[in-house]
Amino acid sequence: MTDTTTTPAYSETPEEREFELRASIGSYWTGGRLFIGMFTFLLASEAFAYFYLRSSNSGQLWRPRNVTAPTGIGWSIYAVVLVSSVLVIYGQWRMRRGSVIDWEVAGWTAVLGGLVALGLQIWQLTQLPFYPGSSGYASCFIGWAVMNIMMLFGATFWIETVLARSLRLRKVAADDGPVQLGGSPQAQIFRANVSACTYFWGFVAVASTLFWVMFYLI
Amino acid sequence: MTDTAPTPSAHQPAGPPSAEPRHFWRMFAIWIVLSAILDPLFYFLVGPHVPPGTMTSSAAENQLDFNILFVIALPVILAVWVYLGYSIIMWRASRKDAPEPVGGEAARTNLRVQTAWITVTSVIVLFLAGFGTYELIQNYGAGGGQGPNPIWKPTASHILPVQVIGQQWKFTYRYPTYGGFETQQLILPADTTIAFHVTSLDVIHSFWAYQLSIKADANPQVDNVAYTTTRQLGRFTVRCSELCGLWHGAMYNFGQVVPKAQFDSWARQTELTTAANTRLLPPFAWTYVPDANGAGGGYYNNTVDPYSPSEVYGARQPAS
Amino acid sequence: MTISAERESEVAYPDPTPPHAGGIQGWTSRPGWLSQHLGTAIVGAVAGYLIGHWLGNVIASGYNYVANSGVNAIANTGGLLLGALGWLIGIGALNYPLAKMVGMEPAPEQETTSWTRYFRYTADHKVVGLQYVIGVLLFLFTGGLLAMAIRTELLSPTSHVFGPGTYISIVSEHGTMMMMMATSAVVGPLGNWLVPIMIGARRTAFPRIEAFSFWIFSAGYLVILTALPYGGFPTGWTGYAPLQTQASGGMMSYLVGFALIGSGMMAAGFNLAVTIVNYRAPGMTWSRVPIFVWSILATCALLTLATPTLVAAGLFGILDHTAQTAFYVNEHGGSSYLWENLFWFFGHPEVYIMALPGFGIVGEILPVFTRKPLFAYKVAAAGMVGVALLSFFVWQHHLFQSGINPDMRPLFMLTTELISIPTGFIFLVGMGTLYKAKIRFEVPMLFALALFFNFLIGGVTGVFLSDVPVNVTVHGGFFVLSHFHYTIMGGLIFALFGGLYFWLPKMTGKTMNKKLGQIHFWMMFIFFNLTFFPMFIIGLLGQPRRVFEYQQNLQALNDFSSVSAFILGSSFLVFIANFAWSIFIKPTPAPPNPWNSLGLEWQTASPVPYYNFERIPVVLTDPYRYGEEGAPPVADLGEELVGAGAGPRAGTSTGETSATSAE
Amino acid sequence: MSFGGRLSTFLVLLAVAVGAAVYAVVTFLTPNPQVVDFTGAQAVGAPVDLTVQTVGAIGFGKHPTWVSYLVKDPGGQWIHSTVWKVPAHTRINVTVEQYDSGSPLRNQQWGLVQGTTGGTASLNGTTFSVYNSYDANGVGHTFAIPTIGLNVPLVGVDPNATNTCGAAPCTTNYVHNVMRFSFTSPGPGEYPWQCFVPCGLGFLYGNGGPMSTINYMGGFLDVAA
Repeated sequence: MTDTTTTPAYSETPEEREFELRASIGSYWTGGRLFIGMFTFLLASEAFAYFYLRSSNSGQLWRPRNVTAPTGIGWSIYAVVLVSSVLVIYGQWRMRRGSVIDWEVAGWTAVLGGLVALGLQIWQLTQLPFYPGSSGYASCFIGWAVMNIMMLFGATFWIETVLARSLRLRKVAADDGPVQLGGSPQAQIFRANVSACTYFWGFVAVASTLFWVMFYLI
Repeated sequence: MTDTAPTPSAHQPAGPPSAEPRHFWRMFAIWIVLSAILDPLFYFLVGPHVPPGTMTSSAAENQLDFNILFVIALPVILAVWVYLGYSIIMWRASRKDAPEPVGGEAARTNLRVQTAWITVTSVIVLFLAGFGTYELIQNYGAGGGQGPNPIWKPTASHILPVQVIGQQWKFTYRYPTYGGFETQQLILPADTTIAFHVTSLDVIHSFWAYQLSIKADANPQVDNVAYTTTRQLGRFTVRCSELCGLWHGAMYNFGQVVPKAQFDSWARQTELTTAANTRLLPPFAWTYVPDANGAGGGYYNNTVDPYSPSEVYGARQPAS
Repeated sequence: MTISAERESEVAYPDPTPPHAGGIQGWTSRPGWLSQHLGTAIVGAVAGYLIGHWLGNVIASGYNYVANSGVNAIANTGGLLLGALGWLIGIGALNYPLAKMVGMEPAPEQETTSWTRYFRYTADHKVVGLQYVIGVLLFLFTGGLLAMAIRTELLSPTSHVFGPGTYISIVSEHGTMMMMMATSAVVGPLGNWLVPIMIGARRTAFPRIEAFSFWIFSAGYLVILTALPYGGFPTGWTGYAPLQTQASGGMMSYLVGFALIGSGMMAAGFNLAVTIVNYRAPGMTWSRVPIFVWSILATCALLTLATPTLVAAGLFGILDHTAQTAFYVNEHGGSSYLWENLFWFFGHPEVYIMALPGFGIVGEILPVFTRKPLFAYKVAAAGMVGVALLSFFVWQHHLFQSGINPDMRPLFMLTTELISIPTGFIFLVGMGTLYKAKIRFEVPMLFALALFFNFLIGGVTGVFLSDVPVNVTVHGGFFVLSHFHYTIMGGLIFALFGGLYFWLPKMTGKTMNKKLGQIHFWMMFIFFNLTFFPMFIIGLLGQPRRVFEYQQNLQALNDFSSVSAFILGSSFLVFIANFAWSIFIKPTPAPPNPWNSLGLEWQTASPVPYYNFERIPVVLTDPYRYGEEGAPPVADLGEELVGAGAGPRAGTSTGETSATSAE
Repeated sequence: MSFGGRLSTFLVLLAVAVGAAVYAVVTFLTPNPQVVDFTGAQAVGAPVDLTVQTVGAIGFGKHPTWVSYLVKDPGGQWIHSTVWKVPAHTRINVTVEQYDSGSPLRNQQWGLVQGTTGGTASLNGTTFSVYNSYDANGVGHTFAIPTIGLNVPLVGVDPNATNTCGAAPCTTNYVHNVMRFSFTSPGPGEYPWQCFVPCGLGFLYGNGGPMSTINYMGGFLDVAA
């Protein structure tokens, strides 16, 4: 019943190291896009529910009296998410041009924005002017709110981990320049991660826009 | 792994090419003989007894459809079976005269075989899809539920509408042309085109009149229409074929196709005997919304403003 | 990939640090009884369940309908969700995500040979694969026992062993468990274990996501089991709403369980898809990728893209039960068709999630035991991709009689029948490979051939089902039941067992007993057909699915089917005995390449080292060059040319037959 | 680990698995209600008296808030069971003490008395053949055996009465209706009976919970030869 451990019989040639590095960067690239694909299908299901119930309008109860979820909170959530996304994308653009600190500030602001949006979204659920089962719109809205919480949580968590790692990497790779710009394997993988994360925030902005239109405008 | 592993001896004395049996033609011969025997056997001996029989137009057409499909499918199955059987017998490693298999490009691809395979399967499949569509349309939906807006409607001048109401766990039937009486028996006239309007008062059921070859899901608030024309007299079974809860398995009853005159007298008599109850029933409608209390069963909080179904339906509103 | 086939001269590179953990403070899990393992996971699950249940009761304390019904779906859901969360915390799945928030990276996992690694959250895909083997078999046998219960009840048309409620619960539980299991049956055990090795990778892209997929899969197993103490659920595995919304008790186990399993499916598919795309060894071009990897890639595409729809549908169901939304309730602005559409939009790709890996396994087994190259490899790969694509466009064939727009029916009849063209490619491949072959009837080969027999029946009856006029009679009856058992059990499960007999020697280093394997096969094959073939007739004669009462005149057929089912069930006892005896109790060491295969997975050392390959192999050719003179070995492993000339004829050119042959 | 160790480990695991399966079957899969036997209580061919009560909330057991049937066994004890064994082809005289309040029917069709001897039933001594469920207190339950076409609406009591019965078994001191009817038992077999009133309060369409669980609002008439 004793645990026996041995040193890993593992070694790498420089070529293999290069291979692993490329595979790793590629994985972030593929994984980031596949993740967006998964979320697309998740949200598409919500959109399908919305349009399906809207068109079938069972019992004339799609949206009686045209009730709308609290618009003030809704517009605020959308604005905060949009600003955060733009900041993340702009931050990455600045980072590529060498302004690491811009990226970090933009990123941490986006984390804050994500948290605020999350809080608003949860608060909005307590302020609904309708009963959840009162109409198709009401049901769909709650479905969207839950998915939005999942999506915002994911996006905020991701950008936070990237920023946290950047702080920690700062000490490690100093001689190579800031990790956001350096050529070390860690830096390259790090940037792949940032890139995937930025893409996801762009996706969040697009999705938020679509659902904002669906729930507050039309 | 002792007796069956390939022998490493590489130099098989390859026989003259003519000694190699013509495997393809052999298989083809076996296949064509089997198909030529079994297909007619099925079509003429089994075919006429294939469910759902010939009690209605949809049943007869669907039986024909099944038989055509089977006659096409059987040779396909036989082809694969003959091939598998032949290979297993002829090309087993334990056979003494088995030559070493040859690898290389020739064993990897064969454009002719691949093209032929894809062509044949595509032709079969497209034919079947076309044939199925033809049967579906010329048979007015083949007895399946067409939803509230059927697009293939029978052209008969007289169509008897029968409403089928599913509820947990019993089908009941309303005859709108006879004052809208409701009954637990499904009696139908012979040689008449019938439009089943299937709906539900609660969960999804499926109205399956087996011998009539009618199947239509009963959805709440949906009028699902299916057509058929009765041809023969007799009893038939009605079962629920969509899981609907505890007594799903007990949700069946038997109906009957009777001569027109007999049906008419039965319907008029039942209309009279159930008149007291018919007055209490909601006016005939294609779908029903049971009153607010019953609809939600107390599950949804009906008192919370601004929601109450009664605002939309009116209290105890039965029809839509 | 730029590594050339020419290697640098072999130099020892003593640096043991993996590439991307350099220097940062790492998070690592340490072995030992005080660390995290199955035991702490159980503790976490129990604690999470209790907390969640208590919390749910607090939240719902003021709800009228809860007081009325005496059933609190919120407490059930809370308990199950937090229970699953506790399970994940307990096993250590959340350690890294939390460490990540403060910027830590995972330190390289310490290699361990201790048996305790099978009870831990581990980044070793081989360990995860074997965990999946046990998990999937446990899942399968639990569902199988429930099938025995179903057949017991159906021995008599009118008198009952179980009550109708219990019977429907058993049916629902059986269907749900089997479907959950089947989605991961091959991807989990064989996909995780084999794919990295088959593509010459030393690791998977996201090893912790991979481990997460297993542990959430096992949480799903536990959650779906809780349906029984909760009183079961009456909806079958399809969970049709609004019956779903009406049901209580075990319904939440179904919804939460499917959401968990769905997350696991997405995680597993995500990791493997990314691995296949990025970690293929140098030289492993798309035309050299083993067919099994193709099948897993197609499956992973479906897993990652179709499953989110299931999760969304389940989320709506959970909301209907807890927040009292009305997604599926027509009277409140929802629609009963919404669930049917969402569920089958996932459900039909899921069917191919279950079929494709089976084709892949068979595609690997056939060349080895025919000593011939895989016939029409490109057609096979194209067929798998084609099936995956088309499977998104067929879902409404489950709704032919439901009252959908009638003009949809010819369209979906067409797409459904079209999908049989790429599905048929597997027969082209199989039959072409058998042509003038030299067939060795080892146990895996028997299972592979059985797949062709069974799947042919399953596939052809699928064409019947897709034909709307015939569908009127066979929809919702035993005919369709038999059809999908022929495809899933006759296809996937046969392939799974074939794959286990084939690869377990490599995976465990132990040899399965051949005699017992043959007994298992013949029992399973014969009685599988005797069990399910009569059901086609039973279905045509008018027996709907999921009924506890049926016509008197069908008793003989049903009894025949039941008795066959009992023997079919007992065939798995033979497997269990064989598995336990040969792998665990009295292991016989297996040779490194007992079947004399050319596949890359057989060329690495046995037992497979922690990092799979001492050097990342350089792939030289595809692994099917049997019977070819002068064929190169599948890969340059950087040590020696292993596997050269495993084909019998190749001996003449290399002067030596495979040294790894068991003879 | 030694051979013996591995063998015994396997056997222990196997025993645990078998034990778990047996436990699950015994605990969760076969909780069939107790069968109340009326076959031996009287002379062959003599009518069988079946007395049942319906109560709005059973008050005990796993689901105390659920509506349920109780049956008086031949010894005069109230038993919580819905599986009743009666002789075949025999007149069954049913007395229902109805303690539950009512509501409109989902389908008024079930206000029709069907399949009883004479096609009627009596409410507190008054014979009727159709009951309007929109009247007065509505219908509390129906006693229906669909496969033999039997259906009797059980009229609900006044929900505002001061002496409504809260927990089973109820005594006649509480507000109640007495329904009487007779029917002839069919040939041997198990005949499911159920209720067609959405009385599973708190469940969608009122048909979940007690309506979907044996031993509450549904059961079997177990007809012996």
